[in-house]
Amino acid sequence: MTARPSPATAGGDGPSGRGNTRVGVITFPGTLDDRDTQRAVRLAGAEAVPLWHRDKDLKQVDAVVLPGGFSYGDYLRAGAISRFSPVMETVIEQARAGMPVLGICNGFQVLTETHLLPGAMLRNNHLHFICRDQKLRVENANTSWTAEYEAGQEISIPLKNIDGRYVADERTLDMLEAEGRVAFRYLDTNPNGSLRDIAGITNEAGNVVGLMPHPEHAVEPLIGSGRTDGLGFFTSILKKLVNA
Amino acid sequence: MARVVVDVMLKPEILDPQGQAVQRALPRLGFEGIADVRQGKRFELEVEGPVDDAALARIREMAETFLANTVIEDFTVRVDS
Amino acid sequence: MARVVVDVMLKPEILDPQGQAVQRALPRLGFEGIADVRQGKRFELEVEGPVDDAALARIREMAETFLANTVIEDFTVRVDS
Amino acid sequence: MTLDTVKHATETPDIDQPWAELGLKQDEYERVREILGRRPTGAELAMYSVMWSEHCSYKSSKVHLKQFGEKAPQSDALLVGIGENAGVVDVGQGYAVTFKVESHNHPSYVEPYQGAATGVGGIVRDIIAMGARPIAVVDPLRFGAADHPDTKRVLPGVVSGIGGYGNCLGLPNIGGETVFDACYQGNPLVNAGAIGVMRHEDIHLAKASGSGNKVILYGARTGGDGIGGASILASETFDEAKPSKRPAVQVGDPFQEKLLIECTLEAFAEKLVVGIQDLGAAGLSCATSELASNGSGGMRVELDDVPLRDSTLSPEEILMSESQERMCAVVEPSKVERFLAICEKWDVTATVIGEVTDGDRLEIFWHGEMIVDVDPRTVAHDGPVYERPYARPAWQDALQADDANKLARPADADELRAQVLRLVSSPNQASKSWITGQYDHFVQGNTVLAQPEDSGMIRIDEDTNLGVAIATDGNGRFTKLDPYTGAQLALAEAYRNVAATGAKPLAVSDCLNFGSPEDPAVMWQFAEAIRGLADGCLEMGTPVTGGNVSLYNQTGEAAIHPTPVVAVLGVIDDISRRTPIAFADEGHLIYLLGDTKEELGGSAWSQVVHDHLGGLPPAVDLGREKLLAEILISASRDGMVDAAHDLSDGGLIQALVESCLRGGKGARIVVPDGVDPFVLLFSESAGRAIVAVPRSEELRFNDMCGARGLPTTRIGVIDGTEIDIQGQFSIPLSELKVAHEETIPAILA
Ligand SMILES: Nc1ncnc2c1ncn2[C@@H]1O[C@H](COP(=O)(O)OP(=O)(O)O)[C@@H](O)[C@H]1O
Ligand SMILES: [Mg+2]
Repeated sequence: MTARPSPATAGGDGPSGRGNTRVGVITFPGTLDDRDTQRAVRLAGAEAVPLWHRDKDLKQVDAVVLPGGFSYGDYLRAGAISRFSPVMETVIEQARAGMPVLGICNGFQVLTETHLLPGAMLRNNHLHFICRDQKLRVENANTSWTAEYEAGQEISIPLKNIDGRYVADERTLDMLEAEGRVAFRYLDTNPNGSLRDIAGITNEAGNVVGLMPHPEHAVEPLIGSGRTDGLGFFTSILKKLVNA
Repeated sequence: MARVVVDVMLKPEILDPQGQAVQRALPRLGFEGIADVRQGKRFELEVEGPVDDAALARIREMAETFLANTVIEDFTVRVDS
Repeated sequence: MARVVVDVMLKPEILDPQGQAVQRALPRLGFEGIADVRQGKRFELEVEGPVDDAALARIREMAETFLANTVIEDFTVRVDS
Repeated sequence: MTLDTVKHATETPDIDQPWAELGLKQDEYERVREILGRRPTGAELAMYSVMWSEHCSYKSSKVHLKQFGEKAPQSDALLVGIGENAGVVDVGQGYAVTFKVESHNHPSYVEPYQGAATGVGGIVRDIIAMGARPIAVVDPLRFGAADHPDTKRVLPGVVSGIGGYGNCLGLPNIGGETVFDACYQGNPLVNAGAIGVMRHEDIHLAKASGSGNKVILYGARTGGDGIGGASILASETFDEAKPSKRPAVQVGDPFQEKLLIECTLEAFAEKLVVGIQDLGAAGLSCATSELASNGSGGMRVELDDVPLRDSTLSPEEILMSESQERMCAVVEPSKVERFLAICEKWDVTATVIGEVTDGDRLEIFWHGEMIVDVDPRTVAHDGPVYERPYARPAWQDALQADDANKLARPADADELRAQVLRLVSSPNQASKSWITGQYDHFVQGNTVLAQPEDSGMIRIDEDTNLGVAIATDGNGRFTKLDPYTGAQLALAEAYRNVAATGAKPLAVSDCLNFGSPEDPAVMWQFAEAIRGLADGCLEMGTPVTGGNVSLYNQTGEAAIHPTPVVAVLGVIDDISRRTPIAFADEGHLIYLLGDTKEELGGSAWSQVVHDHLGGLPPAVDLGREKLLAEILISASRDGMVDAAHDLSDGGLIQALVESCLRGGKGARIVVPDGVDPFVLLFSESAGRAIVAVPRSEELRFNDMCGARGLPTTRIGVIDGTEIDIQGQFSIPLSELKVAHEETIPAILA
């Protein structure tokens, strides 16, 4: 009996015909979930390429993940210092050109600080760090990172943060709703006071996605929450790239 | 060396649970008569060289792009006397 | 209503990791000439009634026992003008 | 003021020195003078005073602690034993695991957040100093009464400090304890433990060898924090009235520590490090004297090269500073450049501050003048040793005679039911999820089990599924009633918790929290507890690999309950065989393993219902504990049970409630003929566990237990949505859930 799920079949040739799909995982000083994210990428059948915050070069990856953690200790504001790292210059440029970018937790905070995604993340309304399995609804299954899910599908993946309260002004929120850019919503209870129960959003083009919960911690049946609901993020990207 | 202070506060329309938690605790500690509490950040910058208009303009830019996130926060810059 | 501001800063001898992280980032963002950064908290209190000496004394006590931990922090209290 | 150089000290033998203020006793100061053949310089005095403090020298405890070595069981698993930063255990497949528990009690009372945070930081540096990557933390905690106002200040601060630091480091928190008792009022216990993993060949030791090798200080800059903390903090009772003796509290920087971990591991991976030491209590005094005395030669240090946060620090202060997040490495000259480059990559400040010499002296210079010239062994290892007097306290007999088995028991089934609800909602028995929900237990992606399971479990190899488990336990009430037995019960419980999850217990670490060693009664408790633990470890075959002693946990004359916290580390070959506590499958049979006797002394029931502490603690039978563990491990490996939960405080009913709530299923329990339901539910006899056995496995399971002589009782079945004690009462899970889960949030809200 093996504990690991077999690699998803969606792997194989990358879009550029270089063989495996290459997914970059950025490490900032203080990033914590980079190894976990690399593991999730591998389990999905792609090649994980470590990227270092000081290098502008993205090593010809097909997609990039900004993992969770406390980059620069979350000092000043979560994501505020990392946003100015050299690697982000290239990420911003490539994201605007359509490269799939996923920001998880701290990565999401970095994406809002760069304004690739609107809004901001604030201290949870109860002021505590919170770690638990969280139920979500996938609202938008057309992004680069959600294609493996059905719109309306309910999934459970771990949530762990202290600065997870999503805020934006009413106009922005209305726009996100109207354009279907709320990608994930918290179900059952809102864990942190995020406006309109928003757990994650996407940019207009659907290639840049950010969310607070951690799909990379729900990819193996024996580990963490014991669910594999998060694997779809990493297999979605393969599907999207292969079909592109 | 001159000191410049940058105060960063959440915009009034944004919920400030830290300030609220402080305010809620006050009566329990026997402090009455505080109608509202907001909690923000204070930065003390030690500036090399003269704090002239040019320097202040630079610090204002620093506050705008870095020390504060103007999506959610307001800031003020002043020379400490 | 009058506003009283309480500033709470880490004592000078105490490590301020936040201020340090900000200071180290500044040159990378192109801001030179800042010799030191300390980050602290700013509380804005809306006070009901007159802010007389008695009220200020009470707020000072509140700062001493609650808003600041005087083992590691100093504070100042002032009426906002 | 003239600089107090070695030369100056020789020329001015009669100057008054503040040895008493620094915590040295008269005879200790005389001893220093004798060792040096002159008066110490100020810098030397600083070093001796911090290194000879109770905290660093173990002067009161040494004579007893040596039993852990003398009585150590033969164990092939032990790779590095007592005396190093942390012990190291072989867990197979070429992997070694290091683990240790330490206290940060007093600082956490003064400044709960930072005290607890820096406690986590300190223990994690011990783990990296062994060459290991830290993989998890645990936090055994003790607080004053749950409803005492100060608990509301201390507990939330401690919990957010442990979470704030550990979460930011990326270390999953996989276990701990939270106990409330008025005896800890003013003396909360904040113990923090960490585990690390490495390959055998990567084990590193704290020693400076190889003349010409460079000594590199890296990490945070040195500031004025914690100066004098090490000696004054640990050698005097904390006393609010004397602000000058207030330990300076340090502020932790977990981000800096995360960088320290990554850059240290990268340097290890490139084989750049000859020896390494973390800077904890006693800072540079400790690191330089220990590195030098454990190595082959001497050491020369240029104190001017230490990067400072505060340029006004004196050399004495630099030597005593306890600034956090610093490490010291010994590196061959040809590798220094590469080492510094790795530090630069991680934005970590690193400076060569000295080198290993072929002499045998530790020489420290300031502005070109020698201010320290000592034999490092006399600083690090030849501290004073006290044979403190100890005596069984006069009150011990009366305490033991006050038999809890004679307390009034519930008159009928209704009262029994009401007491069950009181028990499971009492602060000590209530769910701790308000606390553990603030700790990241997913990070690193290898967590197999975490709270509220019996032990935390981490996968260490993705290809083979090898894993390790850890549990910590300690019962101050039992230990107060009988220190020898209490310590063994702590060992037995932690051992049982590890086995209940399917892992094989291998080794022990401990954190011994006691009152003042100057009180003969406390010293007797301490001596008895160590004797009990050492004897117990010998019998169980689990060596003590290291630990920590925290004394002076008392306010005035009142000492805390003697609280030895025992951590047991285990290994599991295949994590897919781990056993959780949850009763999740309806129809599976519930078996009670072990014997239940009428043992209520020190029990949760006696505390909750009668606010009583007296009598004798439950008897210990370590042979039985081993047998029970073997059965639990075999049953897990061979798939005979799908849930197991050890019985400890709160007895059978507490375990049933936890397993049912965790699995979301009820249980129908039949009280066996001739058994008193009250005793069955509330007794805290040791050596017991409950398991869920699928019907298809019942025969095989019974055969195994029968063949090996372990008594078992089939007590019921997993079924329905309530806990139904047949013929007595039933309580819906929904009601139990409220009782169990709402207590702690309500207290702290
Ligand atoms: N402070 C804490 N930190 C982490 N885990 C904790 C803490 N307090 C309790 N726990 C966890 O909660 C669960 C129940 O604790 P407890 O009742 O003390 O266990 P035990 O069965 O060993 O007595 C265990 O998984 C324990 O590790
Ligand atoms: Mg247990």
